[in-house]
Amino acid sequence: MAQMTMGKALGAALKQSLADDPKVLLLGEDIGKLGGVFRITDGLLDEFGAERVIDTPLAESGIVGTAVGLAMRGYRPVVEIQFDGFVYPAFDQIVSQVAKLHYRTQGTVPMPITIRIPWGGGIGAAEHHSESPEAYFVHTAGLRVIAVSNPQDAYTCLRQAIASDDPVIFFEPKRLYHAKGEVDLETPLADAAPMGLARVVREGTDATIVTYGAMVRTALEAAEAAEAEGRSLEVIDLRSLSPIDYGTVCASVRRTGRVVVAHEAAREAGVAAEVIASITEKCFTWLEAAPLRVTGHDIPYPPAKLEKFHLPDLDRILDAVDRVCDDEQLLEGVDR
Amino acid sequence: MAQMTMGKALGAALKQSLADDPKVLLLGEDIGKLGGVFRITDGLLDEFGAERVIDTPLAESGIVGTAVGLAMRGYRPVVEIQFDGFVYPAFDQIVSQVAKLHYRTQGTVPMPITIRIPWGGGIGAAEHHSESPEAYFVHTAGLRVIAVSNPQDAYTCLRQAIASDDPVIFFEPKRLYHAKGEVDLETPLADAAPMGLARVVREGTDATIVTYGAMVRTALEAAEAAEAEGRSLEVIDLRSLSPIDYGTVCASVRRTGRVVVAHEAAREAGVAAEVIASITEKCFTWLEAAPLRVTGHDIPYPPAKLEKFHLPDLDRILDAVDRVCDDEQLLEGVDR
Amino acid sequence: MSTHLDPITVTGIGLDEPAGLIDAHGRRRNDTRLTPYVADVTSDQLLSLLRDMIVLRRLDSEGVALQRQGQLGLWAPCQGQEAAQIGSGRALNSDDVVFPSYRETGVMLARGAQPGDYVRMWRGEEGAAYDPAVMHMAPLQIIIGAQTLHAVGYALGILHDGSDQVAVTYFGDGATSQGDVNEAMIFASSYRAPVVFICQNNHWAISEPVAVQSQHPIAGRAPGFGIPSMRVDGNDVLAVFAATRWALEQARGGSPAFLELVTYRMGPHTTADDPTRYRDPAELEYWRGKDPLARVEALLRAEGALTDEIAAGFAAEADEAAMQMRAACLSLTTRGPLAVFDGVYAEPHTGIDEERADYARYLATLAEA
Amino acid sequence: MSTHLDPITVTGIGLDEPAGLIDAHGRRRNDTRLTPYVADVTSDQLLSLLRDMIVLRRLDSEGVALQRQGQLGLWAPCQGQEAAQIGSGRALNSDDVVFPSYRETGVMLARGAQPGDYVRMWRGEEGAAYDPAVMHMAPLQIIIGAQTLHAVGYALGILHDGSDQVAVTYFGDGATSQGDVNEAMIFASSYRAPVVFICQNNHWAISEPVAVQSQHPIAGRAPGFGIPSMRVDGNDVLAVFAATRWALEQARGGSPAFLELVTYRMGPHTTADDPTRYRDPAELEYWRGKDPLARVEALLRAEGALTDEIAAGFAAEADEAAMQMRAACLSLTTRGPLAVFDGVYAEPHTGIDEERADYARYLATLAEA
Ligand SMILES: Cc1ncc(C[n+]2csc(CCOP(=O)(O)OP(=O)(O)O)c2C)c(N)n1
Ligand SMILES: Cc1ncc(C[n+]2csc(CCOP(=O)(O)OP(=O)(O)O)c2C)c(N)n1
Ligand SMILES: [Mg+2]
Ligand SMILES: [Mg+2]
Repeated sequence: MAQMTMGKALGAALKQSLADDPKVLLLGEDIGKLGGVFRITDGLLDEFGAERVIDTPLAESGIVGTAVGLAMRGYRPVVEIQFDGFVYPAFDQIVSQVAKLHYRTQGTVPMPITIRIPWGGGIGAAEHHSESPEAYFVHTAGLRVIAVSNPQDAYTCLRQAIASDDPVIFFEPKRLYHAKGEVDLETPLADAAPMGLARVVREGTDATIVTYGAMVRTALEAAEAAEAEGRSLEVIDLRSLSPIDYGTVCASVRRTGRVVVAHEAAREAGVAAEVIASITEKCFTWLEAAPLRVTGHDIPYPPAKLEKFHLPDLDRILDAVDRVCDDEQLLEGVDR
Repeated sequence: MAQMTMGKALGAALKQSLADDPKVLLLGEDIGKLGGVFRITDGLLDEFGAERVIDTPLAESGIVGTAVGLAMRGYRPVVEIQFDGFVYPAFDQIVSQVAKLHYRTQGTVPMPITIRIPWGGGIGAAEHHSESPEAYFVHTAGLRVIAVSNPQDAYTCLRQAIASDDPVIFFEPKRLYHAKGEVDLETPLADAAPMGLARVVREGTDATIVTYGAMVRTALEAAEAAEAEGRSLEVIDLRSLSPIDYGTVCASVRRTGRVVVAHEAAREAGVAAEVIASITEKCFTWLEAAPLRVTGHDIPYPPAKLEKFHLPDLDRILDAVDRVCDDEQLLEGVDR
Repeated sequence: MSTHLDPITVTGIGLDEPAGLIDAHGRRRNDTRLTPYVADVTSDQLLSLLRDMIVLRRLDSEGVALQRQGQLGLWAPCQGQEAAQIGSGRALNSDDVVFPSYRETGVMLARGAQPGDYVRMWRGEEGAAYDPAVMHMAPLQIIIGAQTLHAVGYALGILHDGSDQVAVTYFGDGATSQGDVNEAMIFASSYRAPVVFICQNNHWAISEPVAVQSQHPIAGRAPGFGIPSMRVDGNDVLAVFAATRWALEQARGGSPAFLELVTYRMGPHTTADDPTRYRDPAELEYWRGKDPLARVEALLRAEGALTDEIAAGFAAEADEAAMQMRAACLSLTTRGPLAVFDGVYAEPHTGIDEERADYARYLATLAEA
Repeated sequence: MSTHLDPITVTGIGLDEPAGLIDAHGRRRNDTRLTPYVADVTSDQLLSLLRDMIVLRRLDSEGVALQRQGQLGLWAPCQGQEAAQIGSGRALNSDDVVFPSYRETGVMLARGAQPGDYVRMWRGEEGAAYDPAVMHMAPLQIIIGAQTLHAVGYALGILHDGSDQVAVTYFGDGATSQGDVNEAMIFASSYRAPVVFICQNNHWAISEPVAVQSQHPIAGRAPGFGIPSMRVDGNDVLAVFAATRWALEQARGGSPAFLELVTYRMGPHTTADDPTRYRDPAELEYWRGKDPLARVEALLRAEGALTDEIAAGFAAEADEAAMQMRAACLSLTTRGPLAVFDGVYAEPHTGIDEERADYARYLATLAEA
C-alpha cells in the first residue's frame, strides 16, 4: 500500500500497462516531454520512448481515428484528450467508428481503445475546460464508460480499461487529481473487483445517494452532515456508467426506499435520468418517494466565478435529501 | 388546406421562410440542383438562386461552422445534414459553438440556426443512415430540439424553428417523408400553436403512451389495437424534445397513472429516461405502476435486414402496455 | 451581389493534363516518371488487368440488376472507374492493407473477394462485406473520409512493427473536403507513415461537381503537407498501375504518397440516385470516349495480344463471376432476432445481457400468442 | 524499429527565409513584394506601431502579474508576438471583422479595447471579453481552429451583402492540424470568400514544437487549396503590416489569402504552463535576438525618429494603460447566483424558467437557515 494522489495513481497504471503489454501505446497532445498538462504521463516518454508515448498533432479526430487504425493492427492505444471540452472534434470517430467497428465486423475486429478524459469543473478554469460529457457516451452503444473517484479505483480501473478488449471512455475528475489515498499496486488485476461494479462507499438506512466521480466526495460530506442531524444516508459510487451495476444500486434502494442521484452534468437526459428511470422500473414498489436529481443546471458551463452556483454542493444534496425524506414537502413539490 | 406529403410540407416551409425573410439561407450537401437526396429543397435553387440555396463542400463541421459565421453576420442559416449519421463530424461546432455562443456573449449574439436532420430507421438503409441521435442534443443546453410526426407539424414547426432566435435541431422522420396529411398553409405563424407544446393525439384513460417522430404513428396503431381489447390508451406526441412540455405530459399521467415512453433511439440515457425521471418526480403519487420504456436496443443500429428486431413496433408497445397495466406481472417484472 | 456563392463548375482537368501511358485511342504514350514503373509489364499481365476490368464491369452491372430486382438494398456502381480500381488494387502486395470507401468493388476483386463478399453488406445482412483479416482490407466505409485516419493509424502500427507493408486508403474527390482526410495527411506527414492516399476524382460527389470541393487539381494539395503526389489519368489502367507502384515505393521508402486518379463515375452515385437531375448528358458522352476498358482493349488488339477468342473467354468468365455473385446473393440468409445483440461487446456486458433476456422473453410471448 | 513515430523537431525556418522589411539589427531591407505596400508609411506611423507594441508588452506583463496575484484565473501571454499582432491588426479597416484565438491581446489593442476588456474573460467573470459588435471582433475562441470557419461564414455574409469588408481570422501553428482550419480553407476557396487567414507560427503548441504539426513551411499549404499565401517574418512589424495589406487586397479583390507570420512565443503557453520542461533555453536566447520591439526601435533611433523623450512618453503611456487595466480588473464584480441562467436562450424557455425557479427556491432555503 502506498499513499498517492489520483494523478500519480493514474500514471502508475499507465506505466504498469506499458510494461505489461508491448501493444499498449499512448497517444495525445503534450503527453511526451511535458508529461501532459496534468503531468499524468510524467516520466513515461523517458522510460518507454517516443514510439510508445506519442505526441500527436493538434487534432482530436485525428488522434482517435489513428487509434482506430492502431487497434486494427493489434495495438491497444490509450488516448489522452487534453480536457473534457476537446473531445467533441473526435465525436464522429468515437460514435461512428470506435463504438461500432466490433459490431460492424460481426465481432471479428476488437477495439481495445481507452480514451482518458480529464473531466469536470470546480477548478476555476476557462470555458470548455469544465465539461461533463459522460451522458453522450453512456447513450452510445458499443462503448463502456468508467468514472473514477479515488486513487485506488483510478489505478485499478484504468489498468482494467486498458486490458479490456472493448473501447472504454475513462473519466478522471480533474479536481481530484491532487487528492490522496491509499493505493494497492500489488494485487494482481485478476483478483481486483471488476471495473463494472458499483461500490457502496458508505452504508445508511434512510436514503441512498447515487453518484460518481468528484461528486462522491461531496456526497460523503453530505452524508456526514446529515448524520449530525440524525439522518443515515447510504452513498453509492457507480464507477461504471455504462453498463450501470443496477444490482448494487437496487439492493440499496430496496432497503432505503428513497433516492437522490447527483452529478455535475446537465440534467436533461443525463445519467441521473437514466438511473432514475431504471430504478423506478426495477424498484417501483419499494420506492417511498420520488427519486430526485441534483445536477448541474441545463446551461452551458458558466464562467469560473459563477461555477459555484452551477455545481451541486453539499447543501444542494441535503436540500434534495430533505425533500426526498419529507413526504409532505414532497407532495407540495410535485404540485408546482 | 391541402393534402401533401411531409416532404412537400417541409419544402413549402422552406420556401415560405425564404420568401418571407431575405436573411434566410439554406446550406447543405446536394441541396441545389438535386434538391437534396430526399428532394426536400426541390425547386428552391431555381426560385431563390445559388446565393440563397447553397451547395457546400462535403464537410459537416464546415457547414455548421460556416452557418455560425453567417448567423454572426445577421443571417438565419438553415442547414441540411444529409442523413442522421452524418451530424457527428459537426458535433463540436454544434455543442461548443452553436449551443454556447449566445450564452458566451451574455445574450448579445443570437444564433438563429436551424439544423434539419433526416432521421431514424425503418427504411432498410445502409449503415449510418438510420441513427437517432436526438438525446445528444437534448442533453446539450442552449439548443432547442424539435421532432415532427406529421405534415402539418413539419410545415408549422419548421417555419417556427427558422423564425426562432435560438438554434434548433430539427428532426424529420425519414420514413414519414412520403406520408400524406392535411396541411394548412394559410394560418399566420403567430396564430399557430408554439412548437414547444406537446399534443395529445389520441385521448384515453387506462395508460399514456408518450412518444415522438415516426413512433407516433406506431403508438396510434397500438392504441387502436388495444382498444379492440378494451384498453383505452392516450397518446402524446412530444414534438419538442427540449424543452419538454411537462404540463401536457403530467396532466395526462395524472389521469391515467400508467405510462409507456417509446422511441427508436437507444435506451440508456435516452429521451425516455428523461421523460420517466421527470414524470416520476412530478407525478409520483399519481403513478400506479412503474413507467416503462420501449426503445431501440442498446446496440449500434443493426444491418437493414435485422432492423425489424431493433425498432419498437406495435407489439412491443403493447407488451409494455400489458406490463404497465397488469400489476401482478409488474411485480414479477421488478423481481428479475 | 456577387455570385461567388455558386462555386464555378468548370473542372481543372484541362488545366493540367494528368499523366498517362495509354491515350484515349489506345495508343501507348511515354511518360518519363511512369514508364520505368511498368517496364516489366508483359502483354499477358496487361491482358489480366483487362480481364479483371471486364469481370468488374459485369459484376457491377449485376449488382445494379440485383438491386433493381429487390435483392439488394443499395448498390454503388463503379462503372467508369475500373482502371482506377483494378490498376491500383493489382499493384499492391497481398499483405498491404486497404482502407476503402463504399465504392471499391474493383479493389475487392483485386484482393480476391468471394462471390458473397460483394453483396452481403448491400443486401443488409451484415455490417461488413467480408472478413477484414482474410482480405487484408478494412470494412467498406460509409462515413466520408473516416477510413483515411484508420489507414494512417494502421501504418503507424506497421512502422512500429518494422514491417514493409503499406496501408492504402481510397476515397473520393468529395472526401477531400472532410477534416479527417486533411488530418490524415498531416498525421501521415508528421510520422512519415507508410500510407498511400488514393483519391479517385470521379468528378462528382453525388450531385456536386468536383469544383464545389476544389477548383484546382486535388493532387496539388498533398505537397503542401509535405506529401509527394501525382495526378494520373485514372482511366488508363497501365498508368494507374505504374503510379501506384511509384506511390508504394515512396511508402516503403519512408514517405506517405498521394495519387489523384482522374476518372469518371459513369453511372449514378448509387442505385438510389438520378443523375439526370444534375448532369449534362454531353459530359457523359465525352467520358464514354475515354472508357477505361475500350482503350486498353484497343491497345491489346492493336498489339495482337487480344483476340476475339480471348475476349470471348473474358466475357464468359465475367458472366460466370456474375452468376456466382447472384447465386451467393440469393442464398444469403438472415440471422434471427437475437443476433442483433451479437458482437456489440467483446467481453461480457450486463446491460446487453439483460436486454437480450428481456427481448427473448418478449419473443416468447409472441410465440405463445 | 523505425523512430519515425518521433516527429523531427527541426523547424523549417532556415529552409525558406520568410519575407521581411527590417532585419534583426534594425536595418531596412527591400522586398519586391512587400515594399510597395508600405511606400506610404511615415516614420510617425511606424512610431505609432512601436507605441502599440510597447503598450502591448506592458499590458501583457501586467496580465501575468495579475494572474500571479490571484486576480485572474489564467492569462495567455503574447510576448514576442507583438509585431505579428499589432502589425496585422493595425492594417485592418475598422469595419473589418476579426475572428481571434485566445492569444490575440495585441489585436484587441489594435481594435480599441477598453481596459476591462482585457481581463473580463480571464478573470472568469464573463464568457466574452468585450462586445463583439463594438469591437468588430468575435469573442476570443478557445476551441482550436473553430473560429476560422466562423470567419468564412461571416465572409460569405459579406459577399452576400455586397460589402467590401474582410473577415480576418487568427490562429496558431498548432491549429493548422485541426480539420476545421483545413475545411475553412476549402470553403473559402470554393466560395472565394473575402477572408484572410493569419497563422501566427510561434513555433510551439504548448509543449509541441511546430514540427509535430508540420515539417514544411505552413504557408505552403494554402496554395494547394487555391489560396495565395505569404510567409513573413512575424517579428518585423513593417513586413507584417505590408503583408496584411497585401492579403486584404486579395480578399477585397475576390480571393481569400493566407499569411504565415513566423514569430516566437517568448513566454509560457499560459500562466499555467512551465516551458522549462520542454524548451531549450538556448532557443529562447536565439529568439531574444530577434525581439520584435528591439529591431523597430533600433531602426527608428537610427533614422532619428525615436528619441529618448518619445521613448519615455511611450513607457509612461504603457504604464498608464497597465494601471487602467489593473484598476478595471480589481473593480470587476461578480454577478449573483441567478445570473447563471441569463442568456442561455434568446426566447422564453419553460425548462430554464423552471430550473431558475427551483434554484431560487433553494437559495431562499439557504437564506432562511
Ligand atoms: C460524413 C458523411 N457525410 C455525408 C455523407 C453522404 N454521402 C455519401 S457519398 C457522398 C458523396 C461522396 O463523394 P466522393 O467523396 O467524391 O466519392 P464518390 O461517391 O464520388 O465515390 C456523400 C455526400 C456520408 N456518407 N458521410
Ligand atoms: C480542440 C482543442 N484541443 C485542444 C486544446 C488545448 N490547447 C489549448 S492551446 C493549445 C495549443 C495551441 O497551439 P497553437 O495553435 O500553436 O497556438 P498558440 O497557443 O501557440 O498561440 C492546445 C493544445 C484546445 N483548446 N482545443
Ligand atoms: Mg466523387
Ligand atoms: Mg503556436
